[in-house]
Amino acid sequence: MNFDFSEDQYLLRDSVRGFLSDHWGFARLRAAGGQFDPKLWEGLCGLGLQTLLVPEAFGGAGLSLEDAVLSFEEFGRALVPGPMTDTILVSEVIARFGSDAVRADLLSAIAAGRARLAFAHAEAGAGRDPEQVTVVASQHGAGWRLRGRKILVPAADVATTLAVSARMPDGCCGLFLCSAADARVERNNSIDPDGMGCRVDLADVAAIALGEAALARLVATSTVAASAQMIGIADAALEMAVSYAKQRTQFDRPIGSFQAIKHKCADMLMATETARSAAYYASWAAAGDPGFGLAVAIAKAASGDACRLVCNACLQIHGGVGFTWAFDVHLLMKRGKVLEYSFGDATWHREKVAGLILPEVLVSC
Amino acid sequence: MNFDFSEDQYLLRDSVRGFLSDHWGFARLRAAGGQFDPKLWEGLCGLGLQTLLVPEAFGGAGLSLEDAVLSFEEFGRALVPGPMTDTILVSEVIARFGSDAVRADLLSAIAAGRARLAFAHAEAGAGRDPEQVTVVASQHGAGWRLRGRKILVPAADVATTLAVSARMPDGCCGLFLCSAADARVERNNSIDPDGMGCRVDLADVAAIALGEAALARLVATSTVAASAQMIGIADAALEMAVSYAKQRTQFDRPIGSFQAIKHKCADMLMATETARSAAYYASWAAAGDPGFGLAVAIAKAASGDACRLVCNACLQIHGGVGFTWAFDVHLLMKRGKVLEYSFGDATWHREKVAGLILPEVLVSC
Amino acid sequence: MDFRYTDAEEQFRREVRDWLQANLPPGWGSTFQEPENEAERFAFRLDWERKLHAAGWSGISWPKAYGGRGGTLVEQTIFQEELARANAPEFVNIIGRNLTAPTLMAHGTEAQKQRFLPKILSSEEIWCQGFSEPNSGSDLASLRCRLVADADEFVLNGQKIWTSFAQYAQWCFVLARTDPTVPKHQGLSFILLDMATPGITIRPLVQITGETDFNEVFFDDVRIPKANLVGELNQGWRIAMTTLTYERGPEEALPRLVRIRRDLDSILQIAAAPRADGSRSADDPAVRQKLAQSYIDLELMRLTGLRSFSRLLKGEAIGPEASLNKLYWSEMYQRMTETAIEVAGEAGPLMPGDPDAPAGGAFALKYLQSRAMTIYSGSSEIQRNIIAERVLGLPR
Amino acid sequence: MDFRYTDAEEQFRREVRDWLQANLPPGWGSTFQEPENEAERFAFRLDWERKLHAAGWSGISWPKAYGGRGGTLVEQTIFQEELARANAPEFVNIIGRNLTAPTLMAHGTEAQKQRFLPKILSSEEIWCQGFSEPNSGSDLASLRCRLVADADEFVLNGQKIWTSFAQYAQWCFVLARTDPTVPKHQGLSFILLDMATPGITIRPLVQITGETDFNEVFFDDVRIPKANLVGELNQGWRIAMTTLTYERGPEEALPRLVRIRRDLDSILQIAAAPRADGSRSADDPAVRQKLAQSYIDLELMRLTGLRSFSRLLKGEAIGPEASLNKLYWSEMYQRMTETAIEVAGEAGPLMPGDPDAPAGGAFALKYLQSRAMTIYSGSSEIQRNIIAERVLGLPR
Repeated sequence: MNFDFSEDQYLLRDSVRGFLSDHWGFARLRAAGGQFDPKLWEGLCGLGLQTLLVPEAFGGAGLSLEDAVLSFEEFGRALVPGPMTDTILVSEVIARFGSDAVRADLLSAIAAGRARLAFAHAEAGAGRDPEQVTVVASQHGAGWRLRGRKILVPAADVATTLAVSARMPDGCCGLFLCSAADARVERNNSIDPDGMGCRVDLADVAAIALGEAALARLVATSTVAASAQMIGIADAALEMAVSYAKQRTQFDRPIGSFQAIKHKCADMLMATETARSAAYYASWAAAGDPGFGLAVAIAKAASGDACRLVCNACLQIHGGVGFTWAFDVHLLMKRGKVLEYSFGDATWHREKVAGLILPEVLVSC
Repeated sequence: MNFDFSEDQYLLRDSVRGFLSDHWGFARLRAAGGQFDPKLWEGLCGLGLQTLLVPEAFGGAGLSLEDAVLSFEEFGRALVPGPMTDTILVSEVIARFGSDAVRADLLSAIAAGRARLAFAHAEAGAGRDPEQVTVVASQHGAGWRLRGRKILVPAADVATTLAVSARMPDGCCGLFLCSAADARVERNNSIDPDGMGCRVDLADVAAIALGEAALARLVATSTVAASAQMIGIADAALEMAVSYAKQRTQFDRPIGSFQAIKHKCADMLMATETARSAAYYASWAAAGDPGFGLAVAIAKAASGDACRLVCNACLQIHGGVGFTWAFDVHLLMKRGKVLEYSFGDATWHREKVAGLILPEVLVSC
Repeated sequence: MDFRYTDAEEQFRREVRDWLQANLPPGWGSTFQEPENEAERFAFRLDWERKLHAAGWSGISWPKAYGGRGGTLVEQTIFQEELARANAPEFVNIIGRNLTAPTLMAHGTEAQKQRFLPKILSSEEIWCQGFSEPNSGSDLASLRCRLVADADEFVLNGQKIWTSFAQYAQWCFVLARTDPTVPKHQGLSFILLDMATPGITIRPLVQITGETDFNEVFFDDVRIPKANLVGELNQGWRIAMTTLTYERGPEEALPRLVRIRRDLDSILQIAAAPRADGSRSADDPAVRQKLAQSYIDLELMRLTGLRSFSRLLKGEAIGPEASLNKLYWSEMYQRMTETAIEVAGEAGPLMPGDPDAPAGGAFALKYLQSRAMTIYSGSSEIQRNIIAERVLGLPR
Repeated sequence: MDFRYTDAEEQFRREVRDWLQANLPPGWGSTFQEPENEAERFAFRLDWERKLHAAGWSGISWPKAYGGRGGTLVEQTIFQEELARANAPEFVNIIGRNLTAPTLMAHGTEAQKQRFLPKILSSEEIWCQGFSEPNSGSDLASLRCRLVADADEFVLNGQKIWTSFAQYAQWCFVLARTDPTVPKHQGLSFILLDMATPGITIRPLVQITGETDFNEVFFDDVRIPKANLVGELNQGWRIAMTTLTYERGPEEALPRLVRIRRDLDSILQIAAAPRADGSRSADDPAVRQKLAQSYIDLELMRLTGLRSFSRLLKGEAIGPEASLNKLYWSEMYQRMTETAIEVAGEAGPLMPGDPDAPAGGAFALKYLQSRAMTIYSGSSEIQRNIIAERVLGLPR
């Protein structure tokens, strides 16, 4: 019984945090203006992050989602944009579900920092049900063709390969890989321009199938990564709010001495810490625990609710200046907003939880 | 455009409040120990309350639900138990839907203060859907027979006549009148013993049918009355909380000077005042406005949420003493709890609202 | 109680509606769009506002002596409801109409009323509000702008912030410190400032939406005639409270409500849009709970506003309880914009300009805009303090 | 991370489970009911507690020197989980075990430990807690009970309140004022009081549930040997903080969680009961949201408790962040009992004893009981102050 990370896991976290604090930050983020920052990518590759989940046989570190989760949290805290998260996560499903040829080809390119991957899953017509996938995969000789549109694909415009969810002729959804060069990619006008979300139009693009299980795995790990990023965002927003509340004075007192602010901050910490527990646990359960599905739904629901509460409260505590572009509050809030609604929001995941817990009882009564 | 009561309506409210403040109160309520208090009944009859909605032709005041709503609010504030609320409301459906014989018989008895009525609607097996009525009405010659069990019927053990909702052979539900003497009536062990809620067992009891529309009307007016009572309860609980917060000191200050308490009280007032608007409006709409159904659902949802919030906060503000029998907080909270779940709770009524507002849009898009 | 309108009021409503239909730009609400550029949009709205005035629709309930129509408060509300129902262009002289005018009517001299009120109505003079300062937000009374008497003038120095319309305004009402030696509420004065006076610098502030609705305004030895003082010297706090009550009360809330109702209708339509498998967000009972709650919130806002409004109609004054209106609509609207994004799902965070944005991205934008609502006109924390202390009488 | 138990731990769990199955009264959990009368129920539970002790199941992780089993913290938790899973009778010497003992282990003399700890474990001596006073609730440090030195004894005067188990207890730990001339936190001392001492009056308080779990306790010239002082004179506040940390921390929360999980299972079963038309509350997605949220709340409580617990296992101390555990479970449990009544609908307010009460009226009762949880052991307001000031470092 040990719900804590190992020394090695913390060391990795510290090196990511150290790199980001030295070479990244809100000033650099603003300077990048939503454009791909090759130095950031190279720096993260220099830490070996892109190979975290690549098996050692393919030149990777062969680690698990539990090892990666603290890095995702740091990505959230520092609002790291771009293709690193998806590259890490897609590499895992390629290793697990790809053919020998695909693995040999892509995994070594990833390990070498040459390949950048993006997961194209969200669709505009899905409403609030992320399982409403309408991109169609049709068989074409030995391969597949993809047709349809995805939205908010992170950094698809600088990715080399896209992992695309698509509906197959049997009505089920599977994961497909295609070359990013074959798709028409444009930036979405997202609430979070720094997140580099792209609209991806696929007009009979040739693709390789990784299958249904690969999609399920990638959706689950992406959901955990989104949860961890939201925890990082919430943590940063809480820190920003507490620091501002200590320094801003009104009525001749720091506003942090007013109970209304104090109690709001206490609730922010509570929400962040409890959701953090759920995100960490889900990353552990990803290694094969039968409760993984439930853990994922709980993590996403809790971290989505926490991130919303904390970001909203952070802006409120800042007052007028929090509503200005010059302060950094909105950067956190906007990234959080995209993540909150990605892969299903808290309400959607609560229904998932209900579906998983209620049948058990029905059997027993 | 006038959203205010008339001078006459306020005068009636003042006379009810005055009587209750002189001749009733938490001390008398406690002394009554959940038993019928004939003096309270007679006093309220002395004000003519039982005839409020009885047409003038039958010796009543011929007033409307709008005229009565402030009295229901006072009943809530003073936790008036017993059969007066139901007597007022059932008299209206008898006047509207009863045969000449029934009207002649019952309305004059009500006006004379001889008849006491109770509305038997709730059932234990209904779960959270109050429309799950299982009491069966079957035809028997020219009349009807009722079979089944009702719960939490207010003061059924001192009522002379019961108005019972029952399912008819065609699957629809209607309202029936039967003699209370023909039913087996025992007190429920309710969270609110002072509310005099009774279990009513009907074993082929002879009954007169008032019909489906009568039931719909009585459910609607009872829902408004429950909302108004909850507003009265919330108002009393807010007053109690504010008064305690002004007088109780901790850390050498009245606890009401702490923002945590202040803001809780502000939220209590906000919830009470906004729900009050909805309850008042529903009482006006009861006179035939096409939006009555929607107004009822909004009133019950808002007042149920408000009453819960305010009673819970009132106890919390009192701290330990609020948890003791000796303080009056729990009396308000317990009555509120029964009313909150009567005739459908806030969640159930929100779904009603959704059903009423969504079709309109669908037509227009 | 009576929620109906008189025949005369209904007739008035029809007149307004007909006039609006005849006079709004052709294609308004469908093919016609307001200019996207902020300055052009301002000019467009100002034109519209002047057109309304020319047609006699300005200051419905104001006395004729000040250029108004001499109508009733109910007519005024009907007029604003109809503007909102037609989604007519927003007013640009909001601050002049809603804040300067009632403040002057309550506290101004007859000369001030005659001088300023007609030009507010005609939008010849646009107004802005000089209250908040960088270090005086919630603690407004701590403000440091100094107003010093010098011969028959005052001299103003200092800085204001969050000044909407400052870049367009001809006039500004300013709350400034005239006596720093007394307790902070007792040394403030309320004065009217011609924005053409030398020494004023305006710097726009970019909001989190990218828009620049408000500004910082710097005063460097700005000279103001003594005649521009409203009320007595050092009585400014009481006058400012009048202004804030109008900013927070039912007259502000009721027309706003009609616009919020349009937003809710639009959310219900997003919710009712069929998805790939034919299902709709509106079929999901968990979503229905939130949509219904937004509808309930709005109805509670309307009815509670009408209760306050009925008191106004009877000639009663609205005091600190105006904070209930402001607190309620700001918080309900924030919840509603979040529900809107939830209903839209993964496409919810798309902004105006994105071809896939639901409702043209209106709600991602409105979500961001709504964040300011619980801050301006007194933060929710301040409103709760006011309600607790001044309505419920809890100790400071 | 590793959420599995070792083989030895699993073996220990099986032993506990087998023993409980063999030793709980026949029909326990089905036909066998605890006595309804409070005093009889106390006696029943005390018997059970002594039976556990006799079988060597008391003080699993305590040192053998003080009568414990010398096991690990994990074993201790497994043991308490199994007790909760079997819905075993509650302990009556909770305060002795959970508060007196860890406080004495941290601050007591060796003689005090030898004297008191074994008899706590054997339940030979039941304990109660003398902290709160009528005028010192949230502001505990303002307490007025006076403890005055007189020769080789102290003399205690004053009143305590909310004293659970006072009517059964042989001992009480008391926080009292020994120096009224210094700032309030610096003049308090922590002392152990034999409840058989002359001058003690106990008066039961009736709760809103009708139960009488707690009491007022009056002290009238009660004489206490000086040897009963814990720690130094006037150092009582620091010692009391140790006690409160144990009252709020993960060791308290984790076993409680297992009982809450049993409650949630029971609510899910009510929700799954078919109604007249065959439908179930559990089919209503709006209800499912609340049931799911209760499940999530519980899982967050478990996981966050385990994170704290892992720190304990590594030998780290739990400080003011214990308040996070207490605040979370008390508020989530209140929400859960309201969801339970909602699921039960109109029959939800029926109490134990009513033939139609869902789950025997357990939740109407638990709803009422839960109201105290955000008050005792420090109100939610106090916990939030502690979190804000002592965890986040916000200014007082």
